[in-house]
Amino acid sequence: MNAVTGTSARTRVNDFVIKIANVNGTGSASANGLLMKAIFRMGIPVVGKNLFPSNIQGLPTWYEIRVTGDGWTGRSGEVDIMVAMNLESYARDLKDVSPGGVLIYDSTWPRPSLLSRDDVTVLGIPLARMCNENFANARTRVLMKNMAYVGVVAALTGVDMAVIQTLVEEMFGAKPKLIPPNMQAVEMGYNYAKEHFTQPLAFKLEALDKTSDCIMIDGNTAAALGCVYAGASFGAWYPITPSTSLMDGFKSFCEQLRVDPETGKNNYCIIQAEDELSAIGMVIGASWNGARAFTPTSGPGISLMSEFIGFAYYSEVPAVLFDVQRVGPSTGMPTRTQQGDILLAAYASHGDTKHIVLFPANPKECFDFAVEAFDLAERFQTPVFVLSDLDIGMNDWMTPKLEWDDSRRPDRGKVYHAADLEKIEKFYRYLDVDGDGIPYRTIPGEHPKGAYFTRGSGHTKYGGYTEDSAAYQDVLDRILQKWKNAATKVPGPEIVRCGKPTRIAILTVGGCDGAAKEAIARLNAEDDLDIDYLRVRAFPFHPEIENFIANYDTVFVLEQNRDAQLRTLLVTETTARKDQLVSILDYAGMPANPHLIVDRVREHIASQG
Amino acid sequence: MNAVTGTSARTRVNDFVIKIANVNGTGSASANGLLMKAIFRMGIPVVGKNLFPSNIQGLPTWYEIRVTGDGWTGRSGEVDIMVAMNLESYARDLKDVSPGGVLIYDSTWPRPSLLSRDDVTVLGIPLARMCNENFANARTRVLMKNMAYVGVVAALTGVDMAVIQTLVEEMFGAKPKLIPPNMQAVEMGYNYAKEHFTQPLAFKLEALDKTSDCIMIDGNTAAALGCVYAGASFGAWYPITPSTSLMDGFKSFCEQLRVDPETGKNNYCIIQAEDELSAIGMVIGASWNGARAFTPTSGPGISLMSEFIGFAYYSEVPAVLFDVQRVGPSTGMPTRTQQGDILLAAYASHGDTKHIVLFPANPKECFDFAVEAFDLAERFQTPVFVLSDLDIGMNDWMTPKLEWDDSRRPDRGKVYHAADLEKIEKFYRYLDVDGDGIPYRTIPGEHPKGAYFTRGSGHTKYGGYTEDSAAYQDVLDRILQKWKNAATKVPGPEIVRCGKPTRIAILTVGGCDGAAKEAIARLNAEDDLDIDYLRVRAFPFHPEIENFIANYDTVFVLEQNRDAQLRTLLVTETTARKDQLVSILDYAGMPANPHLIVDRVREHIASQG
Amino acid sequence: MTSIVKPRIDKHLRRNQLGLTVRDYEGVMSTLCAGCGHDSVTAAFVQAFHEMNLEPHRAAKVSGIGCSSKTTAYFLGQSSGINSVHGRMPSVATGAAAVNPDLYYIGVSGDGDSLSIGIGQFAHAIRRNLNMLYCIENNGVYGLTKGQFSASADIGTKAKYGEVNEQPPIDPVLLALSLGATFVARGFSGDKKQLVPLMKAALAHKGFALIDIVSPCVTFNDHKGSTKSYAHTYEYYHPVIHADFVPEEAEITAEYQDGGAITVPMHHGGNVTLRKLGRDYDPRDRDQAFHLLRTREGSEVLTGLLYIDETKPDMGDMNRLPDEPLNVMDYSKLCPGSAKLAEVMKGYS
Amino acid sequence: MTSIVKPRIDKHLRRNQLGLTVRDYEGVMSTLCAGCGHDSVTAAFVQAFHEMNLEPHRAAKVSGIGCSSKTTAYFLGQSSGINSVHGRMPSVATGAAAVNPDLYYIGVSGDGDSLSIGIGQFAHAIRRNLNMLYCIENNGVYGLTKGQFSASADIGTKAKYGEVNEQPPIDPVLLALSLGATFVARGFSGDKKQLVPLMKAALAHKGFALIDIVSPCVTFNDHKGSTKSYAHTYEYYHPVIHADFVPEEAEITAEYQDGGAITVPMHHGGNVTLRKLGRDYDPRDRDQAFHLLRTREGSEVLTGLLYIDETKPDMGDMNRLPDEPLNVMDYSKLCPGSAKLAEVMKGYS
Ligand SMILES: Cc1ncc(C[n+]2csc(CCOP(=O)(O)OP(=O)(O)O)c2C)c(N)n1
Ligand SMILES: Cc1ncc(C[n+]2csc(CCOP(=O)(O)OP(=O)(O)O)c2C)c(N)n1
Ligand code: SF4
Ligand code: SF4
Ligand SMILES: [Mg+2]
Ligand SMILES: [Mg+2]
Repeated sequence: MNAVTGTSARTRVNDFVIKIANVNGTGSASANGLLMKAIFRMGIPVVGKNLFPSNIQGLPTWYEIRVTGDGWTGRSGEVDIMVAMNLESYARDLKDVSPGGVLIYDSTWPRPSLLSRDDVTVLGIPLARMCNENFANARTRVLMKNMAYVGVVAALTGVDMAVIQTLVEEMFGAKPKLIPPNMQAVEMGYNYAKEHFTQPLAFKLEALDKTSDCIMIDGNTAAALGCVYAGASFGAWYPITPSTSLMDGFKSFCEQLRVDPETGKNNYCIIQAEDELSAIGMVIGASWNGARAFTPTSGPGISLMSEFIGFAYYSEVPAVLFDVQRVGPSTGMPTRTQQGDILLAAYASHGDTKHIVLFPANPKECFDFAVEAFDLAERFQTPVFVLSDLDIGMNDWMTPKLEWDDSRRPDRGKVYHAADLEKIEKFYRYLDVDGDGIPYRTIPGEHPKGAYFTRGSGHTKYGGYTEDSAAYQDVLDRILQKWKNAATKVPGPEIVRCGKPTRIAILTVGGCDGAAKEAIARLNAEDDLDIDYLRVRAFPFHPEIENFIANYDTVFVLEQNRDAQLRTLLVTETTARKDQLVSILDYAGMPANPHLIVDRVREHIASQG
Repeated sequence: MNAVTGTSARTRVNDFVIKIANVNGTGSASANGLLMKAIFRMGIPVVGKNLFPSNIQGLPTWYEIRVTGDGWTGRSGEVDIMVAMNLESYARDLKDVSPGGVLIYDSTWPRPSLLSRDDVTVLGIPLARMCNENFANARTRVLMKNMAYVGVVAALTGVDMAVIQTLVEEMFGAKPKLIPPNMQAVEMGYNYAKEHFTQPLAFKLEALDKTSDCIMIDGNTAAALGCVYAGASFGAWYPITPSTSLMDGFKSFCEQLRVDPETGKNNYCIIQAEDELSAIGMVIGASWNGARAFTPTSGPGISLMSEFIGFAYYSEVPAVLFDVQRVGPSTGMPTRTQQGDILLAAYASHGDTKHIVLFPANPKECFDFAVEAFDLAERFQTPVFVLSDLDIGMNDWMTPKLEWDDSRRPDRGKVYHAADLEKIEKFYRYLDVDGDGIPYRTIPGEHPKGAYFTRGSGHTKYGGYTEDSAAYQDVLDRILQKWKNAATKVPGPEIVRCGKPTRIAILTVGGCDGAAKEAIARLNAEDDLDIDYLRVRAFPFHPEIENFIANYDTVFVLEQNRDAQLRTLLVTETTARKDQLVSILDYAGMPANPHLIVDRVREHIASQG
Repeated sequence: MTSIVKPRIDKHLRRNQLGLTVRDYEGVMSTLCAGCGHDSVTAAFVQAFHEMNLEPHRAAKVSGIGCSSKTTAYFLGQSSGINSVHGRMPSVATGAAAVNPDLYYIGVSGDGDSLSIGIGQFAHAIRRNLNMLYCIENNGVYGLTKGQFSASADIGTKAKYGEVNEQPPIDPVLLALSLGATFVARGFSGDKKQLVPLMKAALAHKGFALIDIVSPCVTFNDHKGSTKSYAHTYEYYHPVIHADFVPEEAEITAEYQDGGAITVPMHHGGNVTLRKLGRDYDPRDRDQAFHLLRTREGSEVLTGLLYIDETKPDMGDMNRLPDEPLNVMDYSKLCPGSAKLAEVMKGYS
Repeated sequence: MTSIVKPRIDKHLRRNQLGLTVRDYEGVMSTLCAGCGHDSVTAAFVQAFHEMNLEPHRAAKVSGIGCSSKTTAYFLGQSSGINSVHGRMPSVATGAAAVNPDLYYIGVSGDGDSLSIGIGQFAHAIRRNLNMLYCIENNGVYGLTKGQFSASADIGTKAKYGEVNEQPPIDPVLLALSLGATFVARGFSGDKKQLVPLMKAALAHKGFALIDIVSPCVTFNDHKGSTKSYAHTYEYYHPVIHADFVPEEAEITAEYQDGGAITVPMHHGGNVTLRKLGRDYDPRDRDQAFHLLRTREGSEVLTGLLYIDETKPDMGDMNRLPDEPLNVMDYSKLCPGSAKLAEVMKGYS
């Protein structure tokens, strides 16, 4: 019988990281999700990160569960308990464990003898052997091994087995026959650990009540729900990681919520296009015809859509594009995360073009901004980007329950319907009737007087073709004005002031939110630094952003790309001075963690004497 | 008999503008070119601008010939002699004449009586009638009308008829039968004017000797020659205005200079691709295989190529792209000029990407930079853009004769050939052997040891596939370093100092060159302002550019786009302070002229008190 | 040019059932070259729509880029239109038709627009059986960019400046057949008598109706040696099947009963009648269509309605679209409301 | 994974004329799912190249993106390769082949890569008769993005999670034929005995050689109801013509003389022999190929060399490319020198 001997003196309650190393295609993701959900159901906040390869079967994959009683939302960067199920990555995995941590491995086969660390507790459990003894079918054995290590971790950290039981029942609701073997596997691991390891681990779970108003959801699913609630009736797409699950989500919600119960017909239309050029073309066609339409994609898709994006911009057709960013350039690392398309989205297409871009930071904002994006696209008659990323889009985040206000109505922007057209003498598509830069549009086919011709070639404010300099410029200037006017209509920044006078701030965007806030807290606690915080939520920049920056000597601009793309936009589109803006760049493909931020801030402050 | 009565007192010698308004598809372009060439052959510098519609036949078209004894290279913006051959644009054309100017029209039919100006001399000549009387065939009549007005202008301004005779002979060298009727038409107009108009015009030509070392050539033709001399052996393209003539030129030069006299085989390959995505793919394939390859296109093409551009950047395949810019966004005005793709070219594609961009200002630089572009692309193993525009590319510019140094050899960059490979132990494609950020490449098929695998997905410095953060970042950081190192290897800026201490400068790019220099001269002469000058010729910015900017309080940044794209790059990529850089934006589609610059500089200086 | 106002002398023009004359089906003045085949196609459109009693504003015009694509501005001035980007009209039409299947979608494209840059979207619109009339104004060249060979140029065709094409042409008709198109026809801009009825039949078809129209480019591809010239087309022109649409209320007249006309009942009412001209050939038989096309290769310009299948589901059917178009569907039918959301949330708790 | 070193136990393996064993034709370890059809195709490539005595470094591998496109890393580890972007391999191959026609271009694509996003480039590579071996590893789904229907999914095919495809499939073989392809074959990853000889014949062909290979995706499209599953393919599998390459020096053996083999002499030497299997069919006759394909529709998976034409000019011929590849041509042949430039300048003075 192995005795667990932690090198760490004190027990860490509800504050540690479990990482599971496995081979993809072995069904481990659902077991890992189950483990995380169980902790969440115990009322303890969690952060989950699925680090998977761009491949279907056979390559290393990891799942990180951060248990964070304090409710941090970023990745921690530490590993306290490593479940090392993959022989191939075993050496790396052992190396990654933080001093004082624990490593659990399958002791069915001898583990590489050379690999070992004094400062890590290594626990072997014959998972494969136990599964082979208890289950007949080969695939079942593989699957059950995953459930077995869930049981082991449950025993060692104190996961409530009743919660696991409930979750397994929910999981196999449709196939109740699968419940007993799965519970058997969990219990097998649980019992083995209980029997063989006597001393408690240094890492313990204790039930809290901090998650009852929350859900665990990924950003793509939340965005899909946002599209449903925004009243989007048309979606076109071409599959691409990590955006695929957005359309999968939209489809399944529509099947559930949007099929006419009487006729069985669909109150939506989803088309899998032949490529991204076609997907955006379809969205433009549907929008032009008066429907709310969107396409989810990732970087390569945006590159391919560039020509059409300029068309929509110049001919003023609304369109909503979700760019769930992955690591670029080119094919890059399709299953890693980055914020590398910020500049592209802001200025996509040839010629002078500026777009509206929303930057959600978590699934809740994916939902909210999806809804917002359709309003903005129709209000400003222009393409609107929702710039999410793989981390937000594909990982399950703890987030407040999504809610809907039934009195909310979509803002369809300025549309002359039949009755309006009856009243006016003549309709001109690009005329700035109200002086706000936004012309009126009509729904093709609705009324003879509303007919107009849309083109991406030079046109006058009346909508006619032109090659005349002044007439051309008139329209192009108005379009810029319209974009500028959007600055106060897009979501304003999130600002968190530390409450003390300070000359330092951190400014960031999207999913860096949690890591930045945690870094600020640490720098306050450990270095006694007072730091204010701003998170950009949209482009064009809300005036509050430049007002905020004006108050600091140093604004650290934290973003996940190599080229400081957000900083470029800030420098270009606000009054901020360049010397105020100090970049912190974290672009290696992993969800942001506070370490790098803390280090960079310290370095910078030290360098300033 | 009409008497010519100029309202202007003094006669302007070799300094006026002739503008011809016509209908396109009537063959006027060659007549207009002939007129300009005749003046050029008289040793008098000229600037020609063809302002044509995006259509094949029937729409208004204009041709401007600026006679500039002082040798200015920009457009003047004035019209002194208007040849108003198009009834449809007659009203506009009359309005465009500068006070004191002359308007010539076809008096065969009565001219709109309401339209007339006191400050313009209007001369009617029954051109159509004369042609109908003298020529039988309908098409001939149309063509000869053009030659006839050439004769009229020749008589009124003093074009040397012997020069015209020579030019007509050269023009119809292949079809000598056409010489007599064409000369007949010219003389018809000439004689009519001489007979009917007694008093001399206020605008006169006097032969000079200022053009003998020069040629008249358009930038696309010059760039095509550059590709030939650079040793480019592969070109792929998809037709798009205004880049089409670049490949037409390359093709005809190759037919002339690159067909093996013995075998009749082509020492080049040109492929008309099915679209721009394919064109750039072919260029990448040919470059990857070791040939020098290029594609000419315009804005919409660059948008479509975006995905592949990122691939070439990240997998480090050389490629040369000519973007002959036209007015955007979208289809925009395909036959008007703009510098609207600067930002796009600099950062094209999703993810972190930065490119080398060259900015020629005239046909000579189109030639030089075409040659340079291939060297840079192969040296830095990356896509290189040559950013020309419609004005430079399609208009005939007076430019010094192109010359070639026979000792010049292409810089093919770092290539391990068979002999090199024999010497080394193992070849790794992405290894920074020399510490300059540039790895070695090989020619596929040349030697077994040189085989490697190229991909746009994450790779290590050894060339293997990776999803490892550190290995990925290592390569991406090196690529950035490589790009930065290019700053001192690209063409440096053109700097013209006024010779006096000053705190003001004008900074510009490309074809704005002439207008900027003329504006500086005028501001000096008229406002006593001392202004220094810098013209950016490449991106990444040569360090001289930021050193230059540092010396001024105000640097006017003149460019032809709405969104101050060059200024954005300067702010982002140099130490320039934003408050130093004052934009002058001229984006209505016409070649730059000094007026707007002079006005804006004055306004700014006035606003500063 | 939109600036030129056309003279309207329509007093004595025939009015259709809606009381409209052909003038009501015209658009702005053409800016194409005098004699361009595309202008004749425009005229045929005007006549066909007039005869079909189409309410002008119930049509939507879609096109790409090219001289051909410009023509959607020259007819149906009272319809909305969208002139998109080069080669991508089918996708725009797909999105538009998905959210409002009730309009008539009239697509105009060129051989460059559809067979080079746009061949992918063209192929996939066929595959989806998108309900639209899709005309390729096929002249074998890129007109607007001044005369390069297009992918429909035949082997041996001479360009205006002497170059000879060596690449095999892409025949949109054969391509469409091999991709499963449900209405495949070829016309000639010079034969309005054939073209107008074809257009009417195509409008009545539920699904993708392709009319490949040989439409000579007088400026760049009408010389000797060009197989897309007027002269060449007249010489090798061979009408195979005459098709016309007969509205429900009308009787199939004797004219059609001659020569053993075939009547195809159309999904939205009315019939398309098919009359054989010279060959024993049934355009409802895909095998025969293939056979005819591959045996004619190069020697004849076969025209008429070469294949029709009125039984296949169109894109709307395959997507189970509701009767009420999505673009006007009330928000209450689209938004499931807060209670449903609360229910959905349970799955994530 | 490049990190895994394969064990090399090749002492007893057969050596070809170059003294190489099959090991010399392998690449890095496959990362595909166990049982994936694509891995069998990779194995067939290895065998075919070995048997053809191909010098490994004289091949160039090109591909797009997808599980299928990944496989070019798994064979010919001693050849250069380029794994480009999704659907655009043909253009990269075109540029590469234009400047060095002397290498063997081996293209691997998927049904998503070639028939959806890449159908335009696929069509135009055929039209150019680009000299390459082009394999579509056709599984009816997007494997890498986890199981969406591709454009080759048959009507009625059931997806793993129940959805039924209603859109007509694009058959790359019929499409290639209608676009004038000069070598059109279909194989099955499960029948290496047929596939290897087909690959050898395709390599010997001068021009575009398509092999559409049914290559089941065990993870997302191998269930009941999928017409691209192993089970379905075995059941409806129908080899029509057996083709093999016989090098110049070898005699046409008796095996081939049985059953009335046809011998097609290849441009670069050697012969391709064609043996009929069960049907009276001549794959040199395009009409017959069309006929066979359109009559089989849906009922059989016809495999073998369905069409061959060795007489057509390839892209190199049409572009009059020189014997010396452009990529290694000396600069002195490319740069006309200063004197010529001075002459050219006269035209602009
Ligand atoms: C992306 C893009 N590439 C190129 C062009 C230039 N272009 C305009 S029309 C055209 C070809 C038109 O040919 P076709 O469709 O046959 O029309 P036609 O003019 O012959 O009627 C091209 C290449 C463009 N507008 N957009
Ligand atoms: C521009 C772009 N869009 C989408 C993707 C995502 N993607 C990768 S592979 C693939 C489909 C692959 O299908 P197929 O070619 O049939 O290959 P298989 O995996 O089935 O072998 C897609 C859509 C991508 N890589 N690039
Ligand atoms: S160029 Fe040709 S296609 Fe274009 S308008 Fe003229 S005749 Fe018609
Ligand atoms: S997902 Fe399908 S195609 Fe991809 S490797 Fe697995 S079995 Fe093969
Ligand atoms: Mg055409
Ligand atoms: Mg596939």
